[in-house]
Amino acid sequence: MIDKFVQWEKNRHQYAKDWKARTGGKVMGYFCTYVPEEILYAADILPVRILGSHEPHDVTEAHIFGMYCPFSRDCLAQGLKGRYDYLDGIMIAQSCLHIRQAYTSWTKHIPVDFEYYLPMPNNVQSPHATPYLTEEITQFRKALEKWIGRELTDENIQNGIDIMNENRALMHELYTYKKNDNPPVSGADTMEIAISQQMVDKREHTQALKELLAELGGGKSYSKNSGTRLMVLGSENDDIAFIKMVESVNGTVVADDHCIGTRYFWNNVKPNENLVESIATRYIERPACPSKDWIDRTRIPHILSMAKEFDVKGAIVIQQKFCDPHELDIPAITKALQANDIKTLFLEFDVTVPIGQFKIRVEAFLEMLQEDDLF
Amino acid sequence: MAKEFWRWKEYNWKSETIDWKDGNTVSCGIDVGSVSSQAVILVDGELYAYSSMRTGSDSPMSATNAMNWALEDTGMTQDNVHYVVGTGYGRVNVPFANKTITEIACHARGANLMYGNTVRTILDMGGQDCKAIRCDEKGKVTNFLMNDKCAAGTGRGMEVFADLLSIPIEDVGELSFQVDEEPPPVSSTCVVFAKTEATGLLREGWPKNKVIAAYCSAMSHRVVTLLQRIGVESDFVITGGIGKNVGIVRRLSQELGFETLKTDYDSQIAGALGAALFGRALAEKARN
Amino acid sequence: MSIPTYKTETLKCWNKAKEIRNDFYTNYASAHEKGGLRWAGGAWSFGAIPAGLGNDIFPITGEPYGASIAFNKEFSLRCLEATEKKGYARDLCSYMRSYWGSIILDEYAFGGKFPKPDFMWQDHICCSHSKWYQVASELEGGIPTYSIDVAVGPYNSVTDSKIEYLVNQMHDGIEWLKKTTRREYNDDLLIEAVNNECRATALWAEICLLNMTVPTPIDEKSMYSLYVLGTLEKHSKVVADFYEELLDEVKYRVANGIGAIAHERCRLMSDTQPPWGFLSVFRYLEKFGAVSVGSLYTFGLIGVWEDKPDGTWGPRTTPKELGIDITTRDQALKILADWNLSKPEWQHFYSPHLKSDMMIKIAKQWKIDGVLLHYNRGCEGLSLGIAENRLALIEAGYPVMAFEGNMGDEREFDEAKTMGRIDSFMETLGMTII
Amino acid sequence: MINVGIDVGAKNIKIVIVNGQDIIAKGKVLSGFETKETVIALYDQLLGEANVTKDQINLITSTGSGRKAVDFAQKSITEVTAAAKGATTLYPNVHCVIDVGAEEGRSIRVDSNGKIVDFALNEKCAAGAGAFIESMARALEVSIEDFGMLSLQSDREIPMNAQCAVFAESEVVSLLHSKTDKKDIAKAVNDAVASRITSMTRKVGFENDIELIGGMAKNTGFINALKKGLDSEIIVPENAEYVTAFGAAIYND
Repeated sequence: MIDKFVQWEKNRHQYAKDWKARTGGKVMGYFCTYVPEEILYAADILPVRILGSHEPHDVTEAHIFGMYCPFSRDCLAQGLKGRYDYLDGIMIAQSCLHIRQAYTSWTKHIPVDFEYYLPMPNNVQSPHATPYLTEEITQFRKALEKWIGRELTDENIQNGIDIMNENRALMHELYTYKKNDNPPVSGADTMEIAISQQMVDKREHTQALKELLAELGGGKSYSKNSGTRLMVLGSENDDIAFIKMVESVNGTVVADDHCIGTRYFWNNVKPNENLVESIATRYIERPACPSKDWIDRTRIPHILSMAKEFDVKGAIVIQQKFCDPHELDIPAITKALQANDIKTLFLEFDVTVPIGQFKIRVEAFLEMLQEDDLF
Repeated sequence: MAKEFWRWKEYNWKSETIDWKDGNTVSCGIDVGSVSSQAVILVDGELYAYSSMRTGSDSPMSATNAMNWALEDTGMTQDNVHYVVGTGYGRVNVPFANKTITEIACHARGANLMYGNTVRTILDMGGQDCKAIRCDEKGKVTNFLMNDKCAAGTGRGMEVFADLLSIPIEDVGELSFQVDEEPPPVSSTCVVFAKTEATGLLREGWPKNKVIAAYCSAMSHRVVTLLQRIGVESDFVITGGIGKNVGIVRRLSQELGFETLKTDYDSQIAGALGAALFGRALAEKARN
Repeated sequence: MSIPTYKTETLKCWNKAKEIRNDFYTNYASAHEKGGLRWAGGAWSFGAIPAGLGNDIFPITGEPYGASIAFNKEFSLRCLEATEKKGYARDLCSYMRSYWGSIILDEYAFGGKFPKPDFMWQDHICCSHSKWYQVASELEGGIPTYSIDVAVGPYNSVTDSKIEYLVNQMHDGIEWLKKTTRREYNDDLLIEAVNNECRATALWAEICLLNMTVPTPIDEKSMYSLYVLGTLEKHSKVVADFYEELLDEVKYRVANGIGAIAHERCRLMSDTQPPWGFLSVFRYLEKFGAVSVGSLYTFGLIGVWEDKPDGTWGPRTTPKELGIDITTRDQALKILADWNLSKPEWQHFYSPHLKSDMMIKIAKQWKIDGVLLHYNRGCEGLSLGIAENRLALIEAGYPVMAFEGNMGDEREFDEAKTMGRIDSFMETLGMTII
Repeated sequence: MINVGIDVGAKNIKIVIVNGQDIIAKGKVLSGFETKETVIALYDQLLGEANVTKDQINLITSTGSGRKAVDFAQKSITEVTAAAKGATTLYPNVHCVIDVGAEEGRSIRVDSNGKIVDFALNEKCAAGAGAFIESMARALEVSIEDFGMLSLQSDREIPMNAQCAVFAESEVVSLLHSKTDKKDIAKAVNDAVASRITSMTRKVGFENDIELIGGMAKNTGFINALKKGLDSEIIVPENAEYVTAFGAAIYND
C-alpha cells in the first residue's frame, strides 16, 4: 500500500499531467501551506505544492541572491527547468520573504494563465487577523470565479472543506499509530505519504489512506524499525534520503513539526454559517510557521506536548540554510526541549545534504541517547 | 611539490614494561581519520602499543597498515586481539573491526583516560573538521558541536599554511611565538584566500613567523567562538593533531581563560584509544 | 574626455544634524531621570502613536542603532560575537545581531550600560522585525512588546479592509500602551506627530528631488547622515523643522551651482544599505569623478513620494496641503496607515518588479550613468529580489556593478576585492582616476 | 610596435611580448614572494628569447591581482579588461569570456565591438576556481593533469555539497571511504566547479561564441562539464593561460 504513495511522490509531474488529461480540470501550483486549498477544491482545481528536486542546479543565481534559502531556489529551479509546464495557475500565500522570491521570479519568467498573491496576515495572534483574512479569501474566491467563469456556491465551498477535512483527519489517524512502541510505518514512509498529500487529488489520497489504515488496523506493519524515538522539526523538509539515513542507523522518526507533515494537517475547519470565515479561522489557528509566531511563542508548547505525546527521546532540529524565521526560533526551542530532557541535534540543510558528514553526527547523537553500559 | 611540509610525521610506539601475554583482554581501536589513521592496542585497558600514519586514499589499506605498524615487533598478531573497534571517517572500512563507534564518542572516552575523569570539555581539532564535545565524569558525551560551512580552524587549514611557508608542520607552533608583538589576525575566513592574504603579507615583507602568528590567532579565535557556543566547562583539553600545535593551544587557552590539561599521552591517539577502551568493555561484555 | 570642475562647500547644517542625532541617543538614555519613558522599536514602526503618551517619551530605533555600532569596528565585532556565542545564526540581520550583542554585553554604543526600554513598539515589515524584539525582550528578561502587521500588499492594491486591519491593530495598540505605561493618552499629541511625520517625509523627498541637478548638490554619502534623522524620529517636530532648514540650504547650493564633488562626470545610484564601516568606497569613486546621487533606499525609505501628473516622481502631497484637518484619533490612524503603506521602499517587499520600475524611474529622472548594487548579506528585507533588479536594470541599458558585502558585519565585506571590482567597472565605463 | 603584457596572478606570473599582435615571446613562473624580482628575471629572459632590447619596447602594461608590484610598467589595467581584450582579439565573434584561474573565476559579457557589457566574479569563497581542483586532486592522490582525463572516464552523477575547498576535500575523503571510484569523484568535482562557473555565466547572461581562458582551460574534464552546463560549444585558445597577459600587451587607448 505504501508503494502507491511512493509512486505518487516520485512521479508527481506525471500524476498531475494524467489528472489533467483525465479530468480536463485546471492545475494550480502553490507556494506555502497557508494557501486555502478548500477554495481550490471547491472550484475543482488541483492544488499542487511547488517543491524542489534535491539536485544541484545552476539556473537560479541570476534570479535569487545566494543568501536566500536553498529550498526557495530549488523550487524556482524546477520552474525554470520546465518541470511544472502543466500549470494553469500559480499562487502564494504570504509567509516568509524567501519563498516569496521564488514566486515573484516565477510570475515574470514562467508566465501562466492565472497568478495570485494572497496576503495572508502575519499577526495571527491579533483578533483582527481572522476578519481581515476572511475578506482576503473572499477576494481570492472572486478572482477564482472570474478565472474559471462560474460562481462558487456555498455547496461548492462546503464540498471543498469536506474534502480537506477528511484527508487531514485521516493523516491524524495515521500518526496515532506512530505512538506505538513499534510504529508500523517508518518515518521515511510517513514522509512519502505527507509529500504526496500535497500534490495528489485529496480524494484519491484519502482513498489510499483508508486502505492503508485498514491494513494497520488489522495489525499489518511496514516497519521492522524500533530504534531510538526521534522527532524532526524546523524548516521545510522533504528530504527522504536524509530520513532514510537516520533510520538506517537505528533511529526512528515518530513525530515532526514541519510544513510537510503535521503543521499541514494538524487542525481542521470547524464549519459555521460563514464558511469562508471558518476557513480563515482554521488557517489563523493552525500550528504557526515561525514567520508568524510572534509576539508569544506558541510553537514551544505545541512542540513540547507533541514530544510528550509521541514519547520522543531526541529531536533533530533541521534548518534550511539562511532560513531567518527558523533561525529566530531555534535557540528558544532548543532551550525548551533540553529543559524538558529532550536532547537536540542541529543540522543545516541545503539543496542536497552531505549524507556522509551528517551520518557521523546522527550516529554520535544516537550514541549519546543510548543507555549503554560501556562506561 | 618537492618536500611536503604539511605531512605529519608517521610513528609508532610500544610499551617496554607490559607483556601482552599476561593480559586477559587485548583490545584494539582503529581511528581512520580523513588525514591520518591511528591504531591503539590495550592490554586490560593499559596502553600497550600504538601507531599513527597518514590516511591513504584506500582506507581499508590504511587501517590494516596502521594496525600492522602498531603490532610491529610485539610478536602479537591480529588473532591475539580479542576485540577491534573502528572509528573515524573511515570506520566503516576497517575490515577486521567487530564494531564501529563514532569518533565523537571515542574522543570523549579516550580523553577521559588520557586526562582523567575531571575532563568536561574536549576540543578535537581533526584534519577537516573541528568538534567541541561536552562529556560527563564517565567520558560519556552529553553534547557536541561541529564546525560547518568553512574549514578555517581545521588541521587542513594549518597544513595548507605550513606548506605555503615551507615550514614543517611540527615547528609551526613554536615559530608563531617568535614575534616582537602579536600581529592582527588574518581577516579572510576561507583557507584558500587566507593563503592569498598570507602571500600578500609575505610580499609586503612580513617575516614568516609573523604571518604564522597572524594565522594561528585567526584560527584559534574561530575555534573559540565554536567552543563558546556549546559552553566551555573545565577541565578543558584539546585532542587531535592540532593539540600538539602550541601556537594554537596557547592562544586558545589565553582567549578562553582556561588552561588546557597536559598529558603524557600523544593527543593524536585519543580517538583510537577511546575506541580501544570501548573494545575492551565490549569484549568483556561478550564473555559474560 | 574633458573634466568639469565645480564649486564645493561643506553643508552649513552639518553640525545641527550631528547635534540632533546625539540628543536622540542621550535623551533616550536619560529619559528616566526626567521621569520620562523609553521605548525600543524599528525605524519603520509607527512612532507617532507612542508620541500620544506625552512629550517625555523617547525611542531608540534598532536599525540606525545597529548601523552606529557598525561604525565602531571593535565594538561591532564584540557585539556580533556575543550574539553568536548565544547560539544565534551568523547570517541573520546584522543590525539585529549588533543590537542583541549590545544588550548581551550590556554596553551602550554611546557610553554606559544599555538602557533598558520600558516597552517595545514594533511593526513587522520583514521576517525578522517582530521576532527581533521577541528575542530582545527575552534577552532583557521580559519587556512588554507590541507589534503591528503591515503586510497587506503593495500600495496599488490597498483597500479599506487592508487599512482597517492596520488601524484596528493600532487602536488595540493604544489601549495596550495605556495599560502598559499606566498613562493617559493624548490624541492631540498623536495628531501633531502624524502631521509632523507627513511633513518630514515629504520634505525629505523634496530634498532628494533637488539631486536631479548637475552637479548634484549633495552626494549619497552625505545623505546617509541626514536621512538618518528620519529613521530616528520621523514624527518629531525637530526632524521636520530640520528638513525645512536643509531644504533651503540645498536650494541655495543648486542656485549657486555648488556640487557635492569637484569633478562630477559620472552619476551613479546605489542600492541597499552600504557596508557602514566602509564608506571609503564612495571616497574612492570620487577619484574617478563618479558620485552616487542617491538610491531607492536613501530616497524612499524615509521619503514618501507620489507620481505627478507629468509622470515624474515627486514628494507626496501632505494632508495639510490637501486641506485635511485631522481631528480624531481614528482619522489620524487611517492617514498614518495609508501614508506609510505608500512608502516606496515598502513596495518591493511584494515584488522586485515594482522595485525595478522605481529604480529605472530614478535612473531616468536623476540622469544616472551606472548602478552599484550592494548584495547585502546583512539585510534580508532590502536585498529581496535584488538579482531581478539587476537583470531589469541591465535590460533597461544601465551598467550595473554588483558586489557582495554586509551593512553591519565587516567580516563579510572584502574591501580590497571591492575596490578591484570598482577599477574594472570604471574601466568598462571608460573612466580612469583623475 | 613591440609591447609587453605582464599578468601577475595569484599563483603564476605570465609575460607576453608582442610585435603588433604577434606573440614573439611568452613565459610563466610561480609568483613566489619577491614578485618584482621574479617578474624582472622572467622579463629579461624573454627579452633574450625574442632578442629585443629594452629600448625597443614601446609600452609595458601590467594586469592581474598583483599588478601594483610591477612599478616599471607604464600602464596598468584590471584583469577583467585585459582578459576581454585578449580573448576578443583572438576570436572577434566571442560574446562571452570565461576566465578561470587559480583562485578567481570570472564571466565577462562583451558586445560585438569587444566592449564589456557585464561581468561577474566569484565571491569570498574559492570553490569556483582552480585551487579547489588542486586540493581535490591531492585528496585523490592524482596529478592535476591526470585529474581532467580521469573524470572523462565517468558518467556517474554525484552531487558535491560543500562549497568550501577544504570541506569538499573531506567530502571527497568520505566518498573514497564509501568506495566511490576515483574517476566518479573526479567528475563530481569538475561538475561542481563547472556548475559554479555556469551559474556565474548565466548571471551575466551569455550568447555564443563562448571562450574559456585561464589555467583551468587545461582541465579537459572541466571543459566538458562546462559545455554540458551551458549546453554550448566552447572555444579554448591554445596558450589559454596567456590570454590575459596578451590582452594587456595589445591594450592601448
